[in-house]
Amino acid sequence: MKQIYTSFDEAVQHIQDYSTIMVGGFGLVGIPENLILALVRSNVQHLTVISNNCGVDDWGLGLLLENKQIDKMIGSYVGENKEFERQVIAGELEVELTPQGTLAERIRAGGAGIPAFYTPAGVGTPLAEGKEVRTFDGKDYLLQTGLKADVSLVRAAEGDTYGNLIYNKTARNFNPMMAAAGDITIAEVEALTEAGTLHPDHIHTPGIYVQGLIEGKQEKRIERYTIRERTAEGGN
Amino acid sequence: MKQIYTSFDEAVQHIQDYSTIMVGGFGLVGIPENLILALVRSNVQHLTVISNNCGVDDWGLGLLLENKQIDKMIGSYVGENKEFERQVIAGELEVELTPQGTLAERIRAGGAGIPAFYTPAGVGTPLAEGKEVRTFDGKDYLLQTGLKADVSLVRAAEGDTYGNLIYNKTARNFNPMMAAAGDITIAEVEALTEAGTLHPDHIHTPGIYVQGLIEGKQEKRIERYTIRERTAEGGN
Amino acid sequence: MAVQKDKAALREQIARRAEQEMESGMYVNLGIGMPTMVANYIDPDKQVVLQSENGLIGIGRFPYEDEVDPDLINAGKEIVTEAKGASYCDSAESFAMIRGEHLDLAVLGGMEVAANGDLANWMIPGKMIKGMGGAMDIVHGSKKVVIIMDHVSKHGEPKIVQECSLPLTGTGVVDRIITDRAVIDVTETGLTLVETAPGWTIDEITEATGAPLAVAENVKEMTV
Amino acid sequence: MAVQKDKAALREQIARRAEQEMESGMYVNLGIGMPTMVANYIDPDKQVVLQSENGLIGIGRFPYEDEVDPDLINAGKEIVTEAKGASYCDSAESFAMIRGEHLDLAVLGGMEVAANGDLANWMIPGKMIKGMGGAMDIVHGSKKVVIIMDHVSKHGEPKIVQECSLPLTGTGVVDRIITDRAVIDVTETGLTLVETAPGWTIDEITEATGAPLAVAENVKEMTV
Repeated sequence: MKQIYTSFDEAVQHIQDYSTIMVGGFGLVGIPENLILALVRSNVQHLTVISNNCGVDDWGLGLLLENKQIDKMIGSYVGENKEFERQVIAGELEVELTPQGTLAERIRAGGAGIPAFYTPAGVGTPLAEGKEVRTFDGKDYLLQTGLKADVSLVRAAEGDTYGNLIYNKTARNFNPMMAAAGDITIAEVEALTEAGTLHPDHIHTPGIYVQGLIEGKQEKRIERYTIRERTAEGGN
Repeated sequence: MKQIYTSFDEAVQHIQDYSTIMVGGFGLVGIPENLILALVRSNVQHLTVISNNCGVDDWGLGLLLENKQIDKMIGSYVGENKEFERQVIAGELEVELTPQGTLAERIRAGGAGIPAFYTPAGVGTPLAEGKEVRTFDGKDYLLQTGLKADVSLVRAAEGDTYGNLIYNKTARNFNPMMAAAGDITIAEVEALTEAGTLHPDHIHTPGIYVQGLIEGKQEKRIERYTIRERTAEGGN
Repeated sequence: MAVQKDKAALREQIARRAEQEMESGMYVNLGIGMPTMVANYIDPDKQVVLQSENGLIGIGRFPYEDEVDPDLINAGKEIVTEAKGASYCDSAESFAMIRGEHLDLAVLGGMEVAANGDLANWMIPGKMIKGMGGAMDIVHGSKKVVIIMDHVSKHGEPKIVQECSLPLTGTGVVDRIITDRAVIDVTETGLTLVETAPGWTIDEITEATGAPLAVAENVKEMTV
Repeated sequence: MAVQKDKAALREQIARRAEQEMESGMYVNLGIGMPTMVANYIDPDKQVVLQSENGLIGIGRFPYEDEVDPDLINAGKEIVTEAKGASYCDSAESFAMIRGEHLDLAVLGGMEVAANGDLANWMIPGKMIKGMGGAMDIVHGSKKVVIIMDHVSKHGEPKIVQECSLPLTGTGVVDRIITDRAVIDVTETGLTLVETAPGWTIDEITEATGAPLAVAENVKEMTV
């Protein structure tokens, strides 16, 4: 039923110069690693990228930055990346910072056909500049608009041939909303199965939101390897 | 961690005269049957009830109607109930009809701290009377406000002692949003287990939204018993 | 006047014609009543997913007695089964999906359709108002909205009109009307007859339609 | 001036005092940096659920090497484990939970807090802006917002001020400030000193505070 790709290069073919794309993930967790690598190889230019973060210098969206494929970045936190800073200071990269919860809700709104909503985040801050402020029940709120993308790239743990997706732990993050907010959504899944094998009550993203899938092995780099020693029993 | 009730009468004690309550379910599916029965016994009066439907004449919220406990009903479809019609015509019951998707989104907004949002449903219809119309990208939308409740009564298939809930099939419907939109949320669950037994990726309603739980056996009445005969093989 | 078919046969004809709107890969919402009947005629070679606004993506057939799960109903409150690859969601997500224009097609019933695509199908002034249910959301949320209904009322009055007299469900939302007599498209410039039902002439259809009706160059007879 | 404890000891003192804000049954968000440290001191007899805005309700301890799942991190991007009864959700639901005021407590870091509860903690003009992350949402979403920070800057300047000089994170959002020198409440009428840290007098604290400071009737020494 859905397009099942066997080549990552083919899977990103809908992304053209000047496309607006959403890329799932929080930090390096839940990012569609292989689709990003394919996008680097495609060398498409002038992208607007909507993603919570922008990868690190040598992994994730940082690779697109390094290759100078991004014109504009919409995210909530971009502090893990030296090349990002360099390009912003050099005026090569435009940034639109949005509070994380507002970003998540704007993306949800985009996929849900809600053109705009009111939220308290950012009232009285530099973020409110140029935005409508409105009072409901004595409290001030900012008007925020929905966000959509030409193509969304997401990653899931399991997917089926009908496009249904299940995420693992905190690798869910922005992926479900982005899947819904892309005109075309391509999912990179760790395990692709026949429709009918996933439990219908456990599916996080219904296949209606997904146009194409591809199976891929994940590297899953860890940013902060905070383990505890076996000897140090007890405590929290 | 959560209040675990053993008496349904005790579980509805937070609902007082003039309370606004939300009650989960679509038709008779996913309704908190025993909590509704307890509410009838409590005989609290002048309730505002937010629920997609209002039960049938002898079951579900229809029992509250019969007992004249409801002053105002906010829902999307109330056509299964003769006593409802009688009370409306007699001026005993106030009704606020809301498109079903708008109702679902208003409840979600209430629980999510969104005071208002724009939606296309109802533009140019009698529903738009008195509502703000606003154009985004050349299309008209209505402003709709979030809905909250003093107490939400929901039903789940499984629940744990931390308040986490899992719903079965289409019995999910309005329950998750209502769980989040109640100042106090009481869940009637078919099976109550110790925290840690539900799979964290399968939980539909995180326990943060739930203040009390009670285990109860469901009758699960069927409104339209549309079965097919074993002999009539094939077809759709 | 054309040869009368019985009511059931005409309803089946409309439902079968509506089925032709479906293509493999489509996600479709079928309204309550006659639209639900369309499910009975879906070509088994077409892979169509039926969405039910109460939170089921993938409505299956009616259950055998030993398959009945009271927790599993469609939006018409009939017990159903899951289709292969089905999933469940809550009502907010279900309507997010609808409002966000992820459905390819909605087939709904109608009381009146106007030349500009306005639809009235939820209330008759003076009668008890039962509620609009999901209709006001669904008409805004599908890439294509097809209304199926009788061409004229019980009293022989046109149900396709210049301007609706009944309270609206949505403005400018209808793309196509399928009736017992015709298939009519709502276009930028008004109504266009694209198919005639067996037994009906263009003139008879035009006469039974309460708004100007252009005739498509390639107008043809409905085949069902 | 009071006896100097080393920086690590002072941070631990602040974290331990912040822990006293928690009660059994609470849902708590801990900001990145020093607030995250508070988790290390939670009384095991308290049943506190830590929410992580990247979609985890129930942060557990750091994993042993053989427990590491790269898909499981907290908002500071540290790998963690699940606590008992944990659940996961997407980012929209996580912030719905935050914005909808379902959290009982948020403990965040601060650069400046004003007498009216304004908070600045996300950018310094002229320096690279890394982004506000979830802070602007979290300050609006918790029943109680506690800021933990040093009482004065590296240069000895008050960080508790009449009016913030830095761009704001939120206006009127702070309920309580816990520093190395004091616990101060933001009230309708301004700041009130409620606890003094060991080694600091009321006068010393007042002097190091850049806005008028009322002293609570029952002001007491912080016990940690």
